[in-house]
Amino acid sequence: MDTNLALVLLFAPFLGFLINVFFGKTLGKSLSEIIGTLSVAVSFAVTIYFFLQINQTKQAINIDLFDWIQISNFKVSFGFLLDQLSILWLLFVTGIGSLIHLYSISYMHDDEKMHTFFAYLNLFVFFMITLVIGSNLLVMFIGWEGVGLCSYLLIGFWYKNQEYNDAAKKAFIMNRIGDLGLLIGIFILGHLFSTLDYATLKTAIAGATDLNMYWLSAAAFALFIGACGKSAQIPLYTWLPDAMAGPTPVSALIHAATMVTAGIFMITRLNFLFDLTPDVQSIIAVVGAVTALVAATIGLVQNDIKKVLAYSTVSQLGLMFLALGLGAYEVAVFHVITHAFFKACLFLGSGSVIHALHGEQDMRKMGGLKKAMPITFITMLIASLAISGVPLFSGFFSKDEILLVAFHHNIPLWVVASVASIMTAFYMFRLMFLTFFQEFRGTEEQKHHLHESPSLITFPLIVLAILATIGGLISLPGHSWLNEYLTPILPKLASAEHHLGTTEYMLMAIAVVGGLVGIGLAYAKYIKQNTVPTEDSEITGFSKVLYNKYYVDEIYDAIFVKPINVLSLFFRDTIETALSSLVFGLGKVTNEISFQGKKIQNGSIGLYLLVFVLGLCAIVSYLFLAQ
Amino acid sequence: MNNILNQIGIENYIFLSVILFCIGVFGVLYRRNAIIVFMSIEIMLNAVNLLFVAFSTYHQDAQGQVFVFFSMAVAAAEVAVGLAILVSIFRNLGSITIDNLKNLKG
Amino acid sequence: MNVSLILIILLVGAFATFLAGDKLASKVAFFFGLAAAGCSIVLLNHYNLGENISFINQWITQPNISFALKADGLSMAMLLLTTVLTPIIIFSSFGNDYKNSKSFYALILFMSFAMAGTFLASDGLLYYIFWELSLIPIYFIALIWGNGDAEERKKAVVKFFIYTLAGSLFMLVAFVYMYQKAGSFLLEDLYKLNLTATEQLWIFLAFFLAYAIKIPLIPFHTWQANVYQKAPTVGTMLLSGIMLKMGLYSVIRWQLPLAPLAAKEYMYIFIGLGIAGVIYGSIVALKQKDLKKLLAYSSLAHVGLIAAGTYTLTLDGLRGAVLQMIAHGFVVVGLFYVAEIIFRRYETRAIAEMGGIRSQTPKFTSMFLILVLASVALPSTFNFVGEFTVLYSLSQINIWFAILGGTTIILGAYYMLKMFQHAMLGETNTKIFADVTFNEGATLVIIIAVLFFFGMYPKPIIDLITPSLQEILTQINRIN
Amino acid sequence: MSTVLILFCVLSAITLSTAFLTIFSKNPIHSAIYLVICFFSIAGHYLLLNAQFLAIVHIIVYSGAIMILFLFTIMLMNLNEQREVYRPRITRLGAIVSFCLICLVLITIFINSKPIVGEYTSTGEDYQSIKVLGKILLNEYMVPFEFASILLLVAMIGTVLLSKKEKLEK
Repeated sequence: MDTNLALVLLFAPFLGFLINVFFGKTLGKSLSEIIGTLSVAVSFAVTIYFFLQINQTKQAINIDLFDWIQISNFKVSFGFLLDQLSILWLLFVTGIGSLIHLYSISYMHDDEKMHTFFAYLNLFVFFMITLVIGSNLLVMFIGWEGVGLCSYLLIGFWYKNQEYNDAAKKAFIMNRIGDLGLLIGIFILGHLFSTLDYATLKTAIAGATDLNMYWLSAAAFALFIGACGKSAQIPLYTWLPDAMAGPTPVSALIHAATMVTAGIFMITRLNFLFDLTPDVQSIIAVVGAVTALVAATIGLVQNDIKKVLAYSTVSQLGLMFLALGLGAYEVAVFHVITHAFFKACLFLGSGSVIHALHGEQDMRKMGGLKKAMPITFITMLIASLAISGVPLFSGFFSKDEILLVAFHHNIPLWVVASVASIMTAFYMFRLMFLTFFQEFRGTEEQKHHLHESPSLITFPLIVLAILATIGGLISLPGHSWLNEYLTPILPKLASAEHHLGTTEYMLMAIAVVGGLVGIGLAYAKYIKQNTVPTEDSEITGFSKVLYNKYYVDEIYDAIFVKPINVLSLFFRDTIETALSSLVFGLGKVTNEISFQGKKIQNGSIGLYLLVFVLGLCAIVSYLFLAQ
Repeated sequence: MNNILNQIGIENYIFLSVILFCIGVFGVLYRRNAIIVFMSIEIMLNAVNLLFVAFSTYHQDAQGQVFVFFSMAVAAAEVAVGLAILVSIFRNLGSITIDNLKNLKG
Repeated sequence: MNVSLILIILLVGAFATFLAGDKLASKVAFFFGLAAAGCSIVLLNHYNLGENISFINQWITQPNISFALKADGLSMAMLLLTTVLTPIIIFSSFGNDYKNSKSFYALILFMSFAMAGTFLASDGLLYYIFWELSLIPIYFIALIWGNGDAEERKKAVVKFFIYTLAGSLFMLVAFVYMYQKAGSFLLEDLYKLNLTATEQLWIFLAFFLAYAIKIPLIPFHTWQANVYQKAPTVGTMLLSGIMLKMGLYSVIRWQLPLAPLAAKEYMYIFIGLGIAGVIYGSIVALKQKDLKKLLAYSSLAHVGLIAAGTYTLTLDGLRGAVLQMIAHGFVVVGLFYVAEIIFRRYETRAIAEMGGIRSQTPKFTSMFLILVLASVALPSTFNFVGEFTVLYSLSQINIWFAILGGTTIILGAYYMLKMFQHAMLGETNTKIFADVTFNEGATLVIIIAVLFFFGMYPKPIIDLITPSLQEILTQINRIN
Repeated sequence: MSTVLILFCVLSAITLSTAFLTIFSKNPIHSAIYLVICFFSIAGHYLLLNAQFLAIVHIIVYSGAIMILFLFTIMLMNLNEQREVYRPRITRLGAIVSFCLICLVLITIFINSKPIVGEYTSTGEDYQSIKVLGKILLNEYMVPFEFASILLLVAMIGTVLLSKKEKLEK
C-alpha cells in the first residue's frame, strides 16, 4: 500500500510530464494545464496522507525497488525513504508546486508552448520528489542533476533569445561544478563506509570506533561544495541572478522555494556526518554569513525587480547556511519553510506586476501600482514584512532564531547576519516603495492597461501571503512543534540549548529595531525624498561596484572562462597541428630515408654486381667460417 | 690404371679454378664493356666446369662430366641469347657500356 | 549452436549483399544484421543457461594456430554491442543514396564480421587477423564514400590506415615472441607463461602502441578527428561506436592479463594518460567549428576516461569501463546520426551555419537534447552508470584522479551544451528544417530507449560481465 | 716433378695469364683471341684428366661456336677499337678489392675445410670414355638430355626474334 502510494506520489508528475510531452499539442491548452496542475496536486494529496500517517506512527517508511548500480564493495539500490524530513520537504515542494502550477495557468496562458512549459514543470516536480525521497545519496543524485536539468530547460524556456540560453547554460555548468564535489563526497563516503544509504550510513558512523577524521572532513567539504552549487553560495552563486531569465513562476518555484534549498536538505539529511566535522561546519557558517552579506549589498542597488528578489534569495540562503554551519539544522529548515512561503509570494507578486506591465521588469519604470493592483500590493507587503523580520510574521521567528543561534556561537557572525537582515529590510521596502507608491513612471499606454491580475494569479498569492503570516506558528520560541517533529532526524537540537532570557529578548528587540530601521531608511529615501534610482550610466562610486555585482562575473570570466577558451584555441591550433605534423613527420622521415635509399639503386649494373659479390663473400664466409 | 691426381693433387685444381673464377669475377666488376663482361662470365663458368671434371676424376664417377656437358649446353644457349640481347641493345642505344643500362633504376 | 554462427551469418550476409545488387543491398544487409542480432540474443540466452557456446578447432598445425572463439560474459557483451549496433547503423543509412551501394553495405557487414571476430577470438593470431581485417572495410568506406575534398580525404584516411597498421605490427611482434615461448597462440597457454618483468614491460608496450592508436589515447589521436569528419556517417558510427571499443576491450582481454606486472608497475602513468586525454579532449572540443569534429574530440575525452578505468586494475574500473564502452557506443552512434540528420537537410556540418532549428522541429530537438545529456552522463542514463563506476574506481586509486577525471562532468557539459545552444536554439532559422522521418525517429528512439533502460536497470549487463571480469582479475593478480 | 705436374703447371700458367689478358686487353678482338687460347688450355686440362669427350666438346662448343659468335658480334658492332668510357678510380678500386676479397675468402674456406689430400684411389673402371658417357647420357639422363635440346631450340628461336630488326618502332 505504502509502496504503491509512494509510487503514485513520485510518478504522478512524471505521468503529467509524459502526457504533456507526447499529447500536449493534441490535448489543447486548457486540458494540458489541468493535467499538469492535477498531477502535482495528486502528489500533494498523497503527501498529506503520508504526513498524517507519520505524525501518528512516527515510523519512517523505507521502500527498496531494485538494485541499481553495483560497486565492488557495495550495492546501490533504487529505493525511497519517507521520513519526517522528506515528508516535510515534500509538503512544501508539492504544495507550493501546486499553487505555482495554478498560477502558471493564467500567467503563461498566451505562450504558444504552454504544454512544454507544464511538461517541464512536472518533470521538475518529479525530479525534486526523487531528490527528496531517495533513500541513498545516489538516488538523491538523480534528482539533484534532474532538477538542474529542468532548471536549465526552464531558464532557457524562451530559447530564441541566446542570452537566456547563456544563462541556462551557466546555471547548468555551475551546478555541475557543485555536482562534481557532491560526487567526490559520495566516493569518499563509499570508501569509508561501503554504503550510500542514509540509514546504514548513520549507523555506520555512529558505530565506528576509529573514524578517519581527515577523510571524513574531506567528504563533508566535498558535499558542501555540492550544496554550494545547488544552493547558490559563494563562490558558485552567480548563476542564480542570471537564472531570472526564466519565466517568473519558474523563478518562484525553482529558484526561490524548492530547488535551491536542496543543498540545505542534503546537509540536514547528513547532519550526523557534518556534526562530526567542526572544521567544515565553521567553513559553512562563514560562507553562509559572507554570502548573506555580499548578496544583500548587491541587492541594495539592483533595479530589476526580479534581480532584487534573486539576490535576496541568495542572501536568505546564506542565512540558512549560517544556521547549518552552527549545527542548528532545525532552524535552517524552519527558515527554508518560511522563506519558501514569503519568497514564492514575492516572486509571484512580482510576476503579477510584470504581467500587468507587459514584461517590464525595471523598477524605475514602475510606481504607483498600489491602487491598480490592490491584492498584489497587500500580499507582497505581507511577504515583505515577513522577510524583513517584522514581529508576528513568519520571517520574524525563523530569522530571529538564526540570529540567536549565531549570537550564542559567534558574535562576529551575528553582527554580519544582523547587518544583512537590516539590508534585507531596506532593499525589500525599496522594492515596495518604488513599485507601488508614488506616481507611475511608465508609458501612457502601459498606464492605460494597468489592471489587477486574474483570480488564478491572485489566489496563490493570497494563500501564500496567509502562509507567510502564520507560518511562524510551527516553531514558536519556547514551544516548537517543528523541533519535536524533527527529533528522529535531528537528535541534538542546537536551538534548544538556550532558553528565553533577557539576552534573548534583547536580541529580538535589536533585530526588530534593525528591521524597522531598514524600512525607515527606505521610507526616508524613496517616499520622503522621492528618489528614483539613476540611469545605469550615471551610477558612480561604490554603488557602481555594487550595481555591477562586484564584477564577480567579469572576474570569473577572466579567471576561468577566457583561459579555457584561449587554451582551447591553443590546443586546437597549435598542439593539434604539432602532434599531427609529428605523425606526418614520421612519415616524411620514412619517405626521405627511402628517397635517399633509392639513390643506391641507381640502375648501375656495376654497382649491383659489386654489392652482389660482397654479399656473396659475406654469405659464404658466414656459412663456412663462422663456426 | 693410376689416378692422374696422384701426380697433380686435387688441391692444385681447386686453387686453379678458384683463381680462374676470381679472375672472372674481377673482369665482371672491372670492365664496362658488356662483351668483355660476358667473356668474364664464360671464364667463371669454365672455372666451375674444370672443378667438376677434376672431382669427377677424384670420385671416379661420370656424373660430374655429365653435368659439365649440360652446363655447356646451357652456356651455349645463354651466350646465344645474351649476345642477341646485346646486339639489340647496341642497335637501340649505340653503345654497350653497361653504365648506360640504367633502366633497372626504380 | 555456438558463436561461430554469428560470424558465418555476417560473412554470408556480406556476400549475399554484394550479390543482391544495388537496389536490394540495403535491405539484405539490414536483414542479415538483424539476423545476427537475433542470433546473438538467442546465444546469450544459451550462455545464461550455462551452455558452452565456445568454438575451438585446430586451424593450422604448423605454426600452432587454432580457430578458437571463446564466448564469456565480456565477449558476449561486446558481441551484442556489435550485432545490435550494426542493424541500427545500417537502418540509419536508409535515407541516403550511395553509389555502388552493394559494395558499401557488403563492406559494413564485413566489418561487423571482423569486429565480432575480434571480440570473440581467443587465439592470438586469429585475433590479430580479425583485428587487421576490420581495418580494410573502413578504409574503403571512408575513402570511397567519404565527404569533402578527395585529396584531403585520401590523406586523412591513408594516415589512419598506416598509423593503426603500424601500431598493430608491434602487437604481432609481441605475439610471435610469446609464441616462441609458449608454442601456442591460445590465450590460456599464453596466460601460463612465466614472463619476467622486463619481458612483460616490452610486451605491454607493444600492445599499448597498438591499442593507444586504436582507442585512441593522446598523443596518438591525431588521425581521429579528421577521419571522423571525412568518413561517411555510417563509417564514423562504425569507427566510434564499435571499433574504438575493440582497443579498449583488447586492453582488458589481452594487454592486462598478459603483462600484469608491467601494468601494475606503470599503472599511474597510463591512468594519467587517460585522464590527460579527458581534459585535453574536452578543452579541444570547446572550440571546434565542425559538429563531427566536436563529437570526435568528445569521444576522445570519453575513451580517455574509459581507458583510465581499465588501467586501475580494479573490478570497479574494469566493470565501469565495459559499461561505459557500451553506453558510449550507443550514445556516440546516436549523436553522429543527429549530425547526419542535420547534414541531410542543411548540407553542412559547421555549427555556425546551424541554429534556430528547435522551433521548427521540437521532436528532433528533444531527442538530440536527450543524447547530449546522456553523453554528459546525466543520472538515469546508461552513461552515468558507467561514468560513476569508473570515477569511483579512480577515486579508489587516488582521489585526485577522480577529481581530474571528473572535470569531464563540467567541461563535457560546457562544450556539449554550447554546441547544442548554437546548433539548435536561437532565432528560427530561415532555412526550412523538415521534421524527422519515421526511419530517423525510430533509430533515435531505439537508441534512447536502450540508454534509459540500462541507465535505470543495468543489472543484466553487470551480471553478464562480472564473472568474466573477475576471472581476468585473477589472471592479473596471479603470482608468477 | 713429374712431367704431368710440369704439364699442369704450364697449362695453368697459360690459362691464368690468358684469362687476365682477356680482361685487360683494350681491344675486344684481342680479348676474344686470348679467351680462345684460354679455352684451349682448359681443354688441355680436360685431356690431362683423361676426359677426352669433354675436351673435344669443349673445343667445339666454346672455341668453335661461342667464340665465333663473340667475334661476329664484336665485328657486327664494329668494336675493334677502344671505345670504353672513362672508368672512375673507385670502380677499379672496388673491383680489385672484391677480387682480393673473394680470393681470400674462397681460399680460406678451402684451407679451413681441411680436405683429405693423399692417396687417390682408382677403381680401374672405365667411367669416362665416350662409349660409357653416351650410355649414361641416353639412359640415366635421357630426360635432361632431351630438355637440353629443347633449351637450345628455344634459345635459337629467341635469338632470332631478338636480333630481328624491329620495324614497327620506326
